[in-house]
Amino acid sequence: MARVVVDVMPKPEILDPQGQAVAGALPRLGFDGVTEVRQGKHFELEVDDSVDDDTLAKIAEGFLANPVIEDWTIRRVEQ
Amino acid sequence: MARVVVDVMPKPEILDPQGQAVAGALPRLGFDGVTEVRQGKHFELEVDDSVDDDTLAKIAEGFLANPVIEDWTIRRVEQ
Amino acid sequence: MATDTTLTDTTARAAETPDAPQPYAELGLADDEYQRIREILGRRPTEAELAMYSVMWSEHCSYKSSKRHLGYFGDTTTAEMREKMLAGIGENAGVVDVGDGWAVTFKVESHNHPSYVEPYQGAATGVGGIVRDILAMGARPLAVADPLRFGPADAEDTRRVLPGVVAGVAGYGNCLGLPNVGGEVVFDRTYAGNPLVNAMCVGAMRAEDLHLAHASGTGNKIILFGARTGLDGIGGVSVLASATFDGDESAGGRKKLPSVQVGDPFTEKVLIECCLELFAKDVVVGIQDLGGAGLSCATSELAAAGDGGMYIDLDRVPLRAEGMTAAEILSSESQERMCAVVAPSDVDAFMEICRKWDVIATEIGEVTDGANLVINWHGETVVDVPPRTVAHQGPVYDRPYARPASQDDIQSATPDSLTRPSTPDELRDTLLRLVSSPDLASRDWVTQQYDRYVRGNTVLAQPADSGMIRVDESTSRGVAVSTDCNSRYVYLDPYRGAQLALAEAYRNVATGGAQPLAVTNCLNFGSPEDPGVMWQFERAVHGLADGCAELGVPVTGGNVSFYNQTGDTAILPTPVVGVLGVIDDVRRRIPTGIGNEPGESLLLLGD
Amino acid sequence: MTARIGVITFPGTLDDVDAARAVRYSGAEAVSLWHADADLHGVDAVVVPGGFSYGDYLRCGAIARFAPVMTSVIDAAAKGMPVLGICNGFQILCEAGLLPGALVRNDKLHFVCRDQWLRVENNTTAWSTRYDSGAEVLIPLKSGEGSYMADKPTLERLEGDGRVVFRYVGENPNGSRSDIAGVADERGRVVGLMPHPEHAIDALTGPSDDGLGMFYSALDALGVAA
Ligand SMILES: Nc1ncnc2c1ncn2[C@@H]1O[C@H](COP(=O)(O)OP(=O)(O)O)[C@@H](O)[C@H]1O
Repeated sequence: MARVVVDVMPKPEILDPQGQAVAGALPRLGFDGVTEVRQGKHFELEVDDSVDDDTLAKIAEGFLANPVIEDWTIRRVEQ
Repeated sequence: MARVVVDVMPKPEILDPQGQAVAGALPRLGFDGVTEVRQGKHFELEVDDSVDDDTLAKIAEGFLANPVIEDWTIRRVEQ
Repeated sequence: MATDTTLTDTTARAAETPDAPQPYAELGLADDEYQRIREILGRRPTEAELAMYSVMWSEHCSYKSSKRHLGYFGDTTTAEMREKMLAGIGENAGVVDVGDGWAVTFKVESHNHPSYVEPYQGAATGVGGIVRDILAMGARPLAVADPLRFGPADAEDTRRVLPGVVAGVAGYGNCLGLPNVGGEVVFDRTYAGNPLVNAMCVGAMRAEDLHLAHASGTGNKIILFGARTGLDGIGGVSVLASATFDGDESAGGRKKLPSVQVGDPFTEKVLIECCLELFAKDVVVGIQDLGGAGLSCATSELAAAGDGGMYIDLDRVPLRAEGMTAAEILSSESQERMCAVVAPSDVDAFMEICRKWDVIATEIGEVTDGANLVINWHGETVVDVPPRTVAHQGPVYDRPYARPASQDDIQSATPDSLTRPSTPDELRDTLLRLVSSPDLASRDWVTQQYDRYVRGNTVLAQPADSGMIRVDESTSRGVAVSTDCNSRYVYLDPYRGAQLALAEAYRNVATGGAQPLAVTNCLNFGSPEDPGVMWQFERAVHGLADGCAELGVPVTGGNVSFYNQTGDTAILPTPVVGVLGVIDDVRRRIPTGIGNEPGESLLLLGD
Repeated sequence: MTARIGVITFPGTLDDVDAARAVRYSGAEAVSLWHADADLHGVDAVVVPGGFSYGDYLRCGAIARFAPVMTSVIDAAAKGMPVLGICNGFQILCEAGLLPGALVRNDKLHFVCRDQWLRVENNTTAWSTRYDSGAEVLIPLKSGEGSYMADKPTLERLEGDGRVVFRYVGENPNGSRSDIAGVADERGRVVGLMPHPEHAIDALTGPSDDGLGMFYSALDALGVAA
């Protein structure tokens, strides 16, 4: 068994209203110094050792992310 | 300037219908071997060097996450 | 990354380099269209001008294939039909006098192709766009409806498109606070690679508050407000940066620009409230929403509708991306933006209201006493054009149309040739097939995702035949809308089929208790370059117009969407007809359904 | 004396006009309160209405709870002012710590708009005295993140203290723990619920007028006759 983390983020050129809302709110809450925020999704998967990187890439590209507007990264983490 | 990543995940005891939906769909799409999926949020912040770890923790705990239902982690990443 | 400013294609540079090759064909302009632009300007267009003309002269913006036929709506509208019409075809949306000093505006728009590429965002921004159209008339948007067409319910791709589209309509409309009061869900295999996502919006205002898009009054300021401008939806225009001066590869790295736009309904909600306060404080001379062709469209249409010229300083446009070129800024389809013309003495009050709502507002230019729309970038002129040539004097085509030979076969296949159930078992089978058909199934899965209650004025919504909204709480005056089209009828006989669509929408409004007053449409067809499709279009327009004349209700506006086809296969011709009615007291509405009370009599009207 | 009930508008609030109408229907005066203004303008009670404050980006209610007006609402609630949070308003009150628990994504992942039967479990709060205990009322529910979540000890405390005010009847529409639709604070002055009583004030525009009872109850709690 391995733990795999997939992060899915809006592409840099794509509008990110959620990140904007967070960035806009921080100064009002008294937190200065955060100049940009982007918000995406974070998936943690428990996978059998039989699942190879290729398959994981297919899962990320074809299902967890919407490649029209999102980028994704995969990493396996030690447990 | 530093890039800070904050991951926010539903607490283990909290139902995660989004993660469950993903886990349930994967076998139907022909992907076997993924035994569990949890879905949370991934934030990427650009912060001034003046912002210390304490402040970041306050931002995560008091704002980005709802500690009633969510856990969070922070890491600074090299750029 | 940033484009070298020494390469900015200014009008001066264009005059000096008349023979520089330009990628007009890639931008969708025909040879003669490009030549016409050169004639109008007396030189080659700059990159920015080429971007403007190419998008404004596109089928979508210029109606070049349909214009000739759409004129028939005007030809058949009598003075009597026009009586209650305060604004008609040519404005952002039609406006009708519904009594008691109230004016109601309504329109349907298509967002078909974007919804196929990215169903959620395509549908969401479709709703956002039509709502801004209504807002630009000076009205408060009251309700939306969504006529939808998908491929077969069990097709693989429908499983991607349908949930995404419905979630997008819901996600945007619900967050905007507009009740969803109607629509359609229809399945047919011809929509498999080309779903139809049409969105209707209805709005109301006091008749005297009607705002038409125009920019008059030398010295009046042009204010851009709402979201920042980014690289949204300008995939096509990126050929300019790389092709004209075969720029360096770093510019070429932008080639894969997104042609999708992402909607931000929260920004739009705030923009609506901000606009309504601006109207109420009377600080707006003219206003225009930024839709399909972005600033190109807004500036050229505002200037063309005024009596002078216009100057725009493009450097002042608040941007979301770095290194955008003038052409990209002009073509960007970033959502949730509006452009207003404001008297200098009102600018402070205007800005104050925008600050209250946290809406970014920037003075980007002014109305001039010149004749041209002049746009500067980095201190140099990149656009200097007669605005009407961009906005209204696009090419008009007289496309050939002909009744397809196959039409005879289609029509000769009458129901008589169908086998009929003759045994109880066959009858049972037929009934089961009917009740299990997606076309007759409950629409709850869709409509449950839509808020039909917000604002507390919804009198009728699903499962009623028409949506009905109370406009005035003190008098209980209200309006009703319905959209309909059975495209199989239209396929069989486009003339009669369009009339049947009209009759159905008209009946749906009438059965709720409202008096039908006006008609809008969204004419979804295949390629206008196919004479058979053009024939369907011409027949449908005539059928609809003649039907309207017979019923005495005018067509106040509409939308044409061509090129709805997969390969050579066109969709079923789908002229969605929207009918608007008025009811002077919504408490007298007639809810759909029978058997509410024991002892009701059932009467059949008609034959 | 006419009671004055404040209705807060945040950027993105949608059901403020509806809540104000419901307040008027009950015979009270509706006073609109602006998120950026900490002054409650002398109101006797506050309604935090539904909608998508700040687009519900980040989390529903997460940004709105920091608005200046909420600081005043929190102070006033501590002194016993009746506060009603509807839908997004419920989410804001939870985020602000005035009510326990949190609201998460519906279990079926879709926004749900439907007429929903609720059972009145506690008719002693400031917003529920006009109902009979155990009465069933029909109120529209419309939300995408309406599933009520709290940890076990909190749920046990809520049940034990009778702080579950409304419960869904029939099929649970969103996965809410123990079918909870609405809860109250310890004193029964602050109440939050996902369904929309302001959409059930007139059979013309809603499925019933069952929602009016909540507003009448507040008038009773304030000691003014309606
Ligand atoms: N996409 C949609 N959006 C909103 N309402 C819809 C949609 N599709 C159908 N409806 C509504 O659901 C109800 C039933 O639809 P339908 O079965 O198509 O009715 P009918 O066959 O009587 O036209 C109608 O009130 C209709 O307006």
